[in-house]
Amino acid sequence: MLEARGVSVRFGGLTAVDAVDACFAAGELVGIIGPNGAGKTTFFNALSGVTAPTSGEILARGQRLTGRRAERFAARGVARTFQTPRVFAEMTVRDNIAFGLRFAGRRPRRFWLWGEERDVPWSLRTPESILALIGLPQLAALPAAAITPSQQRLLEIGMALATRPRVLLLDEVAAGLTEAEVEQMARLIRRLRDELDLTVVWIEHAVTTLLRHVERVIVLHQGRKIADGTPAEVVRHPEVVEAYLGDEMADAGSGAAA
Amino acid sequence: MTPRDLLTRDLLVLFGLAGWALAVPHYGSPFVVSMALSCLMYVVLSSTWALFCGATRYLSLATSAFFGVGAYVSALGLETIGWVGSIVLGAAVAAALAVVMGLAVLHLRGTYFAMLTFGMTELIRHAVTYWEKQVTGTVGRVLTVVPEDGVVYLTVLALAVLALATSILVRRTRFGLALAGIGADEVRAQTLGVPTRWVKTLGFALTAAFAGAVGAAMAVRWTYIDPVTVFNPFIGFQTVLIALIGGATTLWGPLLAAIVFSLLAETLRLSLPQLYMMALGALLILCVLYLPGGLASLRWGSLRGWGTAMRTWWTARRYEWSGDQARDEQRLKERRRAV
Amino acid sequence: QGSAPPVRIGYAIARTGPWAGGAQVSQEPNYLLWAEQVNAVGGLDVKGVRRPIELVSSDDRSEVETCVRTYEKLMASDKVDLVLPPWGSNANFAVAPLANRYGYPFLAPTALSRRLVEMRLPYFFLLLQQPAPMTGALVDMLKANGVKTLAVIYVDDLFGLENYAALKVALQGSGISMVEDKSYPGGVKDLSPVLRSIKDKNPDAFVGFTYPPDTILASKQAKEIGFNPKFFYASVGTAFQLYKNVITPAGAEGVLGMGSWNAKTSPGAKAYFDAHTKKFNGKEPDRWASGHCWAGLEILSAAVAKVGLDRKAIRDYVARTEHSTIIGKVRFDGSENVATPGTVGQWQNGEFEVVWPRAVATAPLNANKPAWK
Amino acid sequence: MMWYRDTPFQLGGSGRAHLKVQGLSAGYGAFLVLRDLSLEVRPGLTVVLGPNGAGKTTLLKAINGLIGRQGWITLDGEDLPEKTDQIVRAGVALVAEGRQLFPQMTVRENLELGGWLLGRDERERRLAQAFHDFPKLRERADQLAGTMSGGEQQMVAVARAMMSAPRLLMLDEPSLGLAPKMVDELLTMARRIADAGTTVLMVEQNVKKALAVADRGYVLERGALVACGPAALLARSSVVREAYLGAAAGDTHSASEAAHRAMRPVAA
Amino acid sequence: MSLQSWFELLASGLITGAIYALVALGLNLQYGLMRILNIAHGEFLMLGAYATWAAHTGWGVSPLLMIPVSFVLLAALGLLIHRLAFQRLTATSPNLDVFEARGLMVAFGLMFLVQNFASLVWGADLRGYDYLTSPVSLGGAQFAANKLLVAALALAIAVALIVWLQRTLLGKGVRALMQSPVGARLVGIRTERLHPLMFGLGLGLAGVAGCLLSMTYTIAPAMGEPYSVTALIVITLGGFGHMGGALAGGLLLGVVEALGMHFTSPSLKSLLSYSVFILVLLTRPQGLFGRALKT
Ligand SMILES: Nc1ncnc2c1ncn2[C@@H]1O[C@H](COP(=O)(O)OP(=O)(O)OP(=O)(O)O)[C@@H](O)[C@H]1O
Ligand SMILES: Nc1ncnc2c1ncn2[C@@H]1O[C@H](COP(=O)(O)OP(=O)(O)OP(=O)(O)O)[C@@H](O)[C@H]1O
Ligand SMILES: [Mg+2]
Ligand SMILES: [Mg+2]
Repeated sequence: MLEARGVSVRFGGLTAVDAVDACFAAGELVGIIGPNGAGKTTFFNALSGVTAPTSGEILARGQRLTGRRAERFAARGVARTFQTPRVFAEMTVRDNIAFGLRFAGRRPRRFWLWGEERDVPWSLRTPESILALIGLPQLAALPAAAITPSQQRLLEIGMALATRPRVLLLDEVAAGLTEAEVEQMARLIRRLRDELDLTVVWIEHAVTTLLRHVERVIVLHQGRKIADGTPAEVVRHPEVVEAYLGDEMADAGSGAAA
Repeated sequence: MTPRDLLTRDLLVLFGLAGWALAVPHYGSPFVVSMALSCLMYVVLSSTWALFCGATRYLSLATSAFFGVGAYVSALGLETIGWVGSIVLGAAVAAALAVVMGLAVLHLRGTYFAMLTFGMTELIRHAVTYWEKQVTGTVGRVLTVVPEDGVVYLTVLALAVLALATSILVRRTRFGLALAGIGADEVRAQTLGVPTRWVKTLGFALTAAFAGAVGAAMAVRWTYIDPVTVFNPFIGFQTVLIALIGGATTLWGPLLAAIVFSLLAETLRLSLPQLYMMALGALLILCVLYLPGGLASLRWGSLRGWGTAMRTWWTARRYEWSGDQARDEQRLKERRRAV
Repeated sequence: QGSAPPVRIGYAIARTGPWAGGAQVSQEPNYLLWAEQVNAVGGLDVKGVRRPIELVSSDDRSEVETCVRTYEKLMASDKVDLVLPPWGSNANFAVAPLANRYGYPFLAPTALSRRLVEMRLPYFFLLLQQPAPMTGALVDMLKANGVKTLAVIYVDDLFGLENYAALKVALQGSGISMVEDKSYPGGVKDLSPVLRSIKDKNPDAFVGFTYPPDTILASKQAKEIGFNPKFFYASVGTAFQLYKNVITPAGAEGVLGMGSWNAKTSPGAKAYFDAHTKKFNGKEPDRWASGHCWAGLEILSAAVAKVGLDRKAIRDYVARTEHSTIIGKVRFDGSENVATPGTVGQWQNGEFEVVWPRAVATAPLNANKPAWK
Repeated sequence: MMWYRDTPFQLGGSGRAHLKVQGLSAGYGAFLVLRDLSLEVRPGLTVVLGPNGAGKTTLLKAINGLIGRQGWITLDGEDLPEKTDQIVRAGVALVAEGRQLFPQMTVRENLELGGWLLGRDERERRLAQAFHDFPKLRERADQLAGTMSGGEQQMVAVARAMMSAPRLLMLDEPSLGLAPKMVDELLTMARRIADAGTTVLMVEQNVKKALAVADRGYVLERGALVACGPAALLARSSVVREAYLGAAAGDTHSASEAAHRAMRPVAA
Repeated sequence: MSLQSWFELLASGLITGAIYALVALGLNLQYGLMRILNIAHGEFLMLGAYATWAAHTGWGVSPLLMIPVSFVLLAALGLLIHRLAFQRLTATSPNLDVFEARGLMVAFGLMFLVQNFASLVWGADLRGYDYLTSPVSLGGAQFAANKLLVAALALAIAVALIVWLQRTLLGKGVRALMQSPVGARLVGIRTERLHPLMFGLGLGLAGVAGCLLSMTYTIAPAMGEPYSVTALIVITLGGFGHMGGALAGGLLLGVVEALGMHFTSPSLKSLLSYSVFILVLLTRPQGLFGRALKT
């Protein structure tokens, strides 16, 4: 579905992402974890075309997209959310979603014409159905600036879904939620993946919950991929424990492994 | 109102206005016509400016460059390619210039973009001056064969109608939405599938084409054109000003402001000129401060709002000046201390 | 007396914006003074009937478009009896065809371009001497005083270019060689690099086709770098009172410029000069276009007195008659004033004297400019 | 890499600040989020818990003067001024929601500005201290704050608030976006700040960890306090456990619902 | 070309450049730091020039004495304008972009107001006076005394500003204030004080520039626009908000123009300086001395 081959991103002397290989298969739910500044967001930026990688290649559904602009990624079905919500503050919540819908699934090269046909899941047809899906229908008419950051993160998911993606990249969508709410968010994400047949890549620091729900975890550390495997494998990975987890999963680790 | 109703309304308003403007030469004096003409010129310039710059928040100061280029095309080509030909060519050359300019500068935002467009306008002006001097040995051009005044008026009117119709339509298309998205958050819009570079360049070229066409049409009224006059940055500034005063994100705002501006200017200009310009300045400031959404956002409610605000302000001042406020605060403090 | 309807005379002129500086020195004060003087004697003589003058005026904001619009209003809607011209070549270019179409005689005092003459508009008359006679007189004078070398700078617009071209023509066969010619853009803030390189060439004469701010800048910077040729000529602005104020009378001594008259030229000129200075609290008219402006008003008065307010008749009168004015004889060939010869002026003891040609000179030429002070 | 050093923070004004809030109402425009709220922040570390949209952020903003308020707030018996800059001068610092960094200024400049009220020398000293406490920030001192990663920005925000050496430090979800290890370290740090004499008021979603380090806690829901008490007690109370700790989560998402089900008052 | 003429050329370029820098400093405070694109900058400069001219020709006050006086006058005017217009504008603008656009409009309004006020009071005629125009020899070349004074003061003011802004946090505080008003309040900045102060200072500097320029150039109510434009170019070249950048940018522009005028034609001067400007902006949008900004 989406593949990164030896992707590196450098800012001046700093290598934020260092030759990372990753492949996300159709229908997978993959978690990405790593310490602060490990390069997770930057990796997402590269995967979604927001930042051009310094080296390496990115392929979406078999097509080489390296160096293309972000809208090509969107057109190939890669959608993402932003860690610091970037909603259209002055538009209403509904219009934020309607925006993505109007550009969804059309290829920029045929900007004025109809794009490729696709059978769109019923729940992604209208802004209302998407709002219902993410559970924000009661806020539809508010300007996006007036809702709390956590609600904006939900809205970000809605906007991403509006582009009718194949791959959904989620960057800390559950930040600032209580544990129970994180759990709910995780269920929502799984539901989305199952119902819409998506590939989901999910960055989150709420490891306990994350590891319970994902099928595979990639661990980044100082830009490098230090582990890639099932949650059970990863929590036992000594380098991961050293760099990231600390004693976080000391008790839960066995639970996840089980 | 549903979007369809709104569209109908907008089109009706447009037809109404166009019909009225069309009738002006038949009952108005030549002076009214010429006033309407310069009003229409700013309608075209500022509503197309708002179409692109208002939506995307790219503050372009290049309007006068396009205007001037159009004027020069008309001055050079009027005799060979005719009236319609020079208008079309003026639009085309301006649009082409905008594409080149856009590819160079549209990756920069905000201040830098504004400064660059301004700088490029000046550069073009000086380049034209130099070129004229080197090639033709003089700087200005005299337009001798000119069409009838009526023709100029009708042409600019047609351009105005076209400009407004374009605005009405663009606002309803994905193109317009894309422009608005770019204005709100360019990268976000991109990740939602908007081919931003195309949209921006196209929008910029569209604006430029209109400005070029207007420049081509207006040149003939001035008989003699030289770079200083037709590339006058104030044409660009005034355009921006009118659009912003009217409300750069609104459809009818620029039109409204252009009309208000022309009328006001004409009526006040005849009395004390300096005072008139000062009044204009003061009005501009008041307008920005108390009507930030532009003239188009003026409602009865806002008038009432000002009234209430003024009253509350006055009550607060009275409360403050009478010493009641200080007393009350003191009393409150003492009560709290007692608790 | 009071029953006579007023003669309505309209004009638009720059009171605000960049043109205002020139317009408020050379042009509008004259209109106001004229109307006041005429009304003081009972009004304008219209074929023997005195009718008061009513000026219908407004600001053109230094914009061509506004100017055109206002004249359309004056001539087409207000149907004023007469119009007076706006300030500057650009505005006159735009308005002249219009005046022609509506049949208003137009006596422009501050428009200067061959192209205006070449447009052959029957109702349009230019009072100022054209570049050719002006530069002709200059070269004549320089030649007569043994000048061998000359350097010129000129502003990059129609005014500068036409004068420069005329100068080149005038220099042909005069035996004077042009050692340096540089053009510069208007509004320049530093001319010293140019002046220094001219200084190095050490020409006998310096000629600048410059506008007032640049004239003053060039003078100040010439003083600054110690560039003091025998003949220092700068066109527009030297004839202004401002020049004397800024450079000081001692500093201005010997500077040449475009000037065509002063209070000594004729008794009428003296009367005009005094009336002007009195009305505007010591503000003097400039010694170049102000005179032409006043002369235009004189011609207009005479025409109206003779033929009334029939504008066609006025035009014919203006075109066919040789007028005598404060600046001397004025006669038109087409649009051009061919009677007034090209002149050169010079600052001498705090007065701007006409020094060339000798026939109209108010003082002899001082052929050795003293050092800048 | 170590994220912090073991040396204690040196903070000014170890007056053991005591904040009292009585009858506080605040909101946005006509919409009141908090109504007639009373609480007390004693020296030590106090944590405020509550679901999304409960009004926690609103509470901190109201105390800090970022939004208008009604009611009495006293700090050590003295009225807290109404304007933010005066409040800051009075020794209250807030790490706000959304961080409110200066994105186009470097990390160093951000920190320097945190010491706006200090003299030059004092500022230099504290800057050195902040870099000492957050070595990562020293390493990135000249990076623009806006380009730091989410977690790094959070560190900058906390460090900036510390620069002013407040008497009362308020933290709005300081652990937002921090890796688990960082969260632990940050909370430990908050604890040590409190121990060093600065009163700390903290809003946290990491309920378990927060309660583990806090002295006292409040639970806020829909603009009203529904529970309060020593942290240890709160952590054990079934209300909080069910609502926030996902113990027997079920469909219960608020403490009041849980309390309803439990039908048992929380020890205060 | 001899060494001597090189020296003359460079020196005259540097002097003009210093004048450019002087003109730009005030605007750099307002636009570079505060994002108020004060297009009326040149108009305030004109006010300073007129005040000096009026005082000198009317009452014989020395223009030197008018330097501090016009600073104080204009700074006070700045505080007043800020109180009347920009205070409300800062309070009501939702974000920086909007603030900038609205500020621009207010500045246009001010431009109309001030320019026509001057033309109402003093008339539209060109004005000027003679002060310190006698040439001074410097290393074999001659320069007008007043220009040297202007250049020296420009340098002194620029250096003073650089040092002052460096040593205090004020400059950073203003920038911070514009980037995040809430953040600025959170660190204890008295936004309602700092903002007017900087604005007033900017106008005061415009006043000083006007005062000094009136010694060298003629003045007129419409003289402001070219100065505003020059100032904008200089601060863009130098990097917004960098006082050192403005100084360097001004000097660079002056030298480029002087060399350009000498080696090509003076007519190409504007073409040249705009080309430099555009080139710099395209290759280094943050200005020669600004710092790169990536998001
Ligand atoms: N534009 C930039 N310029 C310079 N450095 C940058 C830039 N963007 C990111 N970085 C640096 O690159 C590193 C990786 O950042 P990134 O945002 O990818 O981290 P992250 O893994 O998402 O961290 P977090 O969990 O805190 O969000 C960080 O150290 C950050 O400071
Ligand atoms: N600027 C605003 N304008 C209007 N209403 C607002 C605004 N900000 C917040 N609210 C509303 O106020 C209520 C309380 O918000 P607040 O931010 O205080 O919640 P919170 O407890 O901090 O939530 P979270 O855990 O998501 O940060 C919410 O219902 C929210 O919708
Ligand atoms: Mg991140
Ligand atoms: Mg909150």
